[in-house]
Amino acid sequence: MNSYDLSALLIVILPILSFTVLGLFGNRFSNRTSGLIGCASLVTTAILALYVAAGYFFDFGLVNGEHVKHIALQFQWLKFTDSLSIDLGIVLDPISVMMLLVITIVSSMVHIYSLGYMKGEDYFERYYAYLSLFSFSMLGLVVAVNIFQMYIFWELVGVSSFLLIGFYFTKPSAIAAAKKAFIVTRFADLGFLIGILMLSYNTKSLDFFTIIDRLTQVGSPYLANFTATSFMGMSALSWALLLVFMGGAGKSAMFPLHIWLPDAMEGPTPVSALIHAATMVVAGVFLVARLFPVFAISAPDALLIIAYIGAFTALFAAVIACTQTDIKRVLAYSTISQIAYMMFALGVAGWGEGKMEGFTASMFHLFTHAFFKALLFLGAGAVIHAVHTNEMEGMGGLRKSLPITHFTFLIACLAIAGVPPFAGFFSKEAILSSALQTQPLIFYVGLFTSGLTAFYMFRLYFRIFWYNPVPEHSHNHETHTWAMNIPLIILGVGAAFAGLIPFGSFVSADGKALELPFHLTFSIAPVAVGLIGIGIAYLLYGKKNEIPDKIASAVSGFYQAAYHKFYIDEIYLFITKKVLFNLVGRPAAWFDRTVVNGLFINGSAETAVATSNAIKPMQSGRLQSYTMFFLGGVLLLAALLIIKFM
Amino acid sequence: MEQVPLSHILILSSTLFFLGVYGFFSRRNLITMLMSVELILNSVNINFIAFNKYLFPHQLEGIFFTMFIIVVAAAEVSISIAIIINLYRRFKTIDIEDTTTMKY
Amino acid sequence: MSASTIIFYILATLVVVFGALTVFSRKIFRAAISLLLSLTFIAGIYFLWNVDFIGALQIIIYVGGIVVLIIFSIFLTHHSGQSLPKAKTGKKLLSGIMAVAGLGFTTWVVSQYVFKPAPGVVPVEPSVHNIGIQMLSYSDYGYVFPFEVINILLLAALVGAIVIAIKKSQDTEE
Amino acid sequence: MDILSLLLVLPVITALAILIVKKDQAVRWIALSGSIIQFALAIGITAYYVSLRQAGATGNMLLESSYEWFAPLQIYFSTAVDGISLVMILMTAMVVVAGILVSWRITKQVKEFFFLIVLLSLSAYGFFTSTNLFVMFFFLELAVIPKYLLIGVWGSGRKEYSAMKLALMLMFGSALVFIGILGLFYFTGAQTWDFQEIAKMHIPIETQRILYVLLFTGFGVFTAMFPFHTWAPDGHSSAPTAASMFLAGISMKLGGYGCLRVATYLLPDAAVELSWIFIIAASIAIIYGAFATMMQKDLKYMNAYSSVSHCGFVILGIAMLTKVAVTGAVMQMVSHGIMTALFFASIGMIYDRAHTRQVDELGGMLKQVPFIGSAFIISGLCSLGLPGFSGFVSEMTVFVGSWERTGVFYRVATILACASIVVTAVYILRAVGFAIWGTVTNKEYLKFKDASWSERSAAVLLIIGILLIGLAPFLLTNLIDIDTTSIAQRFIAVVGK
Repeated sequence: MNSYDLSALLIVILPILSFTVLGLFGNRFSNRTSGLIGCASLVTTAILALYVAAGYFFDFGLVNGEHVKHIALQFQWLKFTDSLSIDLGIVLDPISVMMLLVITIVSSMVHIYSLGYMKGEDYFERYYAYLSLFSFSMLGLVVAVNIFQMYIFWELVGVSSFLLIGFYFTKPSAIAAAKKAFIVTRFADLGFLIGILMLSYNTKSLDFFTIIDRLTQVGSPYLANFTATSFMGMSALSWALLLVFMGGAGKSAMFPLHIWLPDAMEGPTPVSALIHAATMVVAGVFLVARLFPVFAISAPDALLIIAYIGAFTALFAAVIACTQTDIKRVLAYSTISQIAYMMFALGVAGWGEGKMEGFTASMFHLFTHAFFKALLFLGAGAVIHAVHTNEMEGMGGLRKSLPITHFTFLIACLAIAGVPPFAGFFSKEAILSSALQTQPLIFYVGLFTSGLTAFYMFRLYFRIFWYNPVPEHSHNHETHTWAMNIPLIILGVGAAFAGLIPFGSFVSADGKALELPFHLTFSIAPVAVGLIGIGIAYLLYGKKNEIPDKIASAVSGFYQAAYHKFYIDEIYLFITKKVLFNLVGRPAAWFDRTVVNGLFINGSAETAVATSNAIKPMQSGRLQSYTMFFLGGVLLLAALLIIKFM
Repeated sequence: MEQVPLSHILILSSTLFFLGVYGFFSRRNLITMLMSVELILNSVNINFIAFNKYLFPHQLEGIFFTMFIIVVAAAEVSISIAIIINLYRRFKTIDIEDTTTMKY
Repeated sequence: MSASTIIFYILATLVVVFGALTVFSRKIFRAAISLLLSLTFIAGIYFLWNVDFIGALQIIIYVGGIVVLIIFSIFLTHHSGQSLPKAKTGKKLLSGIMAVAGLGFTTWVVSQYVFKPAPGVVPVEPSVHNIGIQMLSYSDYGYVFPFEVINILLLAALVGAIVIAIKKSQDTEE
Repeated sequence: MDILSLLLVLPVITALAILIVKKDQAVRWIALSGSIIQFALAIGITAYYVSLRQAGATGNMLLESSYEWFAPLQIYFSTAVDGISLVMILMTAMVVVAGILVSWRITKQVKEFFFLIVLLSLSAYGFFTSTNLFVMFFFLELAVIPKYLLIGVWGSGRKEYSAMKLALMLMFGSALVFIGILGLFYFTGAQTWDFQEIAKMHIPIETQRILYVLLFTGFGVFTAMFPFHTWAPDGHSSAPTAASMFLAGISMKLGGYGCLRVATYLLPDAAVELSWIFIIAASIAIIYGAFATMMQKDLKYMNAYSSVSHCGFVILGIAMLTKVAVTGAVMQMVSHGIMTALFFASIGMIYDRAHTRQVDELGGMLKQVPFIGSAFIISGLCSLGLPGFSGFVSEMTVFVGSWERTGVFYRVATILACASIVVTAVYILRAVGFAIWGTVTNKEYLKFKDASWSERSAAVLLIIGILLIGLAPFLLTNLIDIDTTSIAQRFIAVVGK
């Protein structure tokens, strides 16, 4: 085991160590100590991740100019049969190393930031324990060698998200949000699980790379077998992959499984930054990327469905984002929209020369998005920390009192709006160009969404920092400590310059370096759309005025629908509360109490009692009736005997 | 000596027996039921003596059994009367229809 | 038809008639007297058959003991002159059917069966002498053991009757 | 004396000692030390067994011994163990220790209570070790009476009704079992009760069909198989904490073990032919139990229905007849045994303090009694199959194993079973959200003290068990691998692989 493998192992192990220490002995430590333990372990992993990434991209991962996968560790954890087993291990390949970087950096930033943000909260050590648990699970997820390993960590990620959303466990809304997040993703995971079962049964393996091999090689008997059966016009393989994607859609909040993400903002804001913006929610994208060869080569129909779902979600979420007034919810819908971007980028990609740009673009966007979205959330957290509200009503004109926050927030907004040369410009550019090549319709949707994105982000920006005049004597001075400012600055640097990385030469679908196309003429349109969006936002929200309300009332029907998130939540509530609870749960409980218990069990008991009541009078206590029975019996027997033997 | 046919004697005793049975079933008074039992016992006694006399004149077994039955009947009656009196004290009646506590 | 035969039939008729009165009479005292008479006539049949000892026992124990006991108990538990309540018709009918069926069945069986006396045996005189010797004999066919058992039974009955009938102090308080 | 008999003698000695001493405190300590020694002994036997296997011991069961009991009827007191019975014994020993610790604060008729608890554990040990069907049945019956008394005397709520219902339904089940084993004794021509002997017989299929249904249903009643599960909710809800733990943790496993060891193993042909009946029953139990759980308001009812649902996995795994599924069923038995014991223990601790188990009356437990609240959450997370805990590995093993049966029918059953994990999440999170999280609803709750030392050690012990299986499932699977292989071999012709 060389030093790279060891570092990779340490990256995964350190967070769980700190979780164990904090979880078991956290209540004996002071808040400061527990916070430092958490930060120290995560910062160490970030440094190790940089080391491993450097090693992988430039040293050991590079074989003949191609990035090949490298198994750093693998051992059998649970054996089902000779061919099926759950292996735990660490695989290093372009996407997993990239994810390691993203996760460790964002996570360590969030850890540091939380030192300031969560100062003085109850259960401080528990918060850090949960954060460590989450980091561990997420890291374990991305380095998974085995599809079941991914499922395991997938669930762990879900539960740590549940615990963190429900961190303020005395708040009913937080409880409800935590439950909702877990249950919706669990429902999606059901699809994932069945997908895994189908894949594993048909390929006789649970190993990612074996599955990919067996399902992509031309003439593979497994592939032939798998695609032989079809259902509703799609092969069993496509169905299996779509089921797997369902799991991904749940985690990545794709329509219609997106409903949990906005509510998840009930958690502490740093948590939203880490889990619900940068890392966990992209797990679905990562899952599809991990199985990308299978999708692209053997089930392009499934991939196309993913592309359309992604495109729709991107637009849908962006529209809702324009109407929300809770700044974290705006960010949440923006996250959904951006992840959908990544998703449809994967969807429009294919296998073969010139078709794989979408893959790289998607991963690139994932990478840059992590920086600017985490930054946006942390910035929003700083704002909330200062004004103690999530609603836009209480904000405005904060640019003087929160200078650092203002500046970094602006960078992030420019990045997400796709203004060159900030990070988002490059990745979005790549996505749109690859969409234009294969699915023009999706390209136009993406373009329009891009404009919307610029609009609602700058609506947010102006609404927070401008809109109202700067108050003369504000008590909202930036009271944040270095702990909150340093992460903002570091992420700001990332958001500004991450796009300049030649991403294609590191991450591509087949490991070969790929030059992302860059056409000046092409990028005019997206940039222009973005600038128009910003301009409209400035007109409407740069200063306090009446225009937004007028516009809203002009299209009030549509506005209301969007404001109410197109009533998706209500539909879900109807299905769960009314249909499942009232039409399934309640009848099941009633059936059990009344029919099974009442009719069968108590019924048989009552039959026994009734029978005994019916024959009880024979035991009347009357001597004469007893003797009468006796005599009757004697006579009968005597008669029988005599007749028999005469 | 010309004898009464055995079957006539048996018919006598069974008549007596079933009279007793009828009395035992239909009477509601414990003492009258006891009397019916006496009738039944006596019909048996007649049978014993008759069989001894007609069929096995060289033995005395029938006579012995009759004697024992008489003695047992005496014992039985004394106990029964004791029970009846006790019952009467408790229920103030010896009507069998009213003393049905030993049921179910 | 010899005189003894005629006497037997007369006695038999009387036994049955008084037996029936015992069972049917609704005055309990009359029933007891009928029983007494019925038992006496049975003793008469015994005398007719020359089993004097049994006849004597019948009179001494039944007539002199048991029936007297019954009459005492009637005095203890009944007001004189009171007639017994009527039995329920259904019950009467049922017991009547039972009794008649039983009687018919037995009579039929008796009439079907041919009784054969033990052939060529020397009869034994059922005199007190013979009975006494066999009663206390402890050789084969001796009855000394049952005799002792009966003694104990009687003793037990005596004690038992006292124990049952004795008035307990708490009973009087009730 | 051989080591396995010691396993049965020790509880007897403990029980007698409990009867002799006078002081309540002494009774508690005797019961606790007896059960701890028993636990150590069980671990020792397992280690010995493993060493024997590593030394190359073959044979289905090891450590065999046999004493004459009633020879004319071929009843021998024969004991032997294999991996499956060992894990059940280990699980039993663990739950017994925890159960005794949890009941530390019982004050009503202490001596009788602990005596019955030890008696109940004895019956479980006897059941899991005996190889003679008659003796097995004897212990199965022996287990019913203490349960009846524990619920009837120390219970709460409608305890008489529940106790009677439980006893009658279990007796009904054991009547079916008895008919079944009599059938095995007479109709197989074996004239023996030894199931290893019977396993070698070739039993005609007509006989097998009848006996299989009888035996599986009979044991199924013990496992709370639909529609014979209704004793479970009432029984659990009325039972005192330790009795609930034993009932769900141990006694329901007697049934599962019987279904596997007796019904399925001895009658393979009928199992292949008729297991669909029980697959249907299991699927119904799983999904319908889960939905019924969702509607429960009483925590104990909730856990009882969820036990019905979880034990459905056991039945499903056994009825699917593949090696992986059977392995999963065994794992699920162990896992559910420990997990549900923890669940009931934490519910009991809450009930002891709040005197209510209604979800909507509770609240804020995590704030007031953090240890108990955490134990509840852990058992809940285990119940909904969170990786790292035992529930996950066992359920997944059942799923993977069930998926190996091809055919639409089996697939649908498996998918239904999988779907239950979502419903499980719903009800577990509801309970956690309302009862454990949230704000304190009742001023009384502010006075609560967190778990005492005995409650703490019970919970920690069980959590260690859950984590051990969850993190290192290979320990368990390696132990039972050889046995599940030999069981699965009997179906190999049909199921394939």
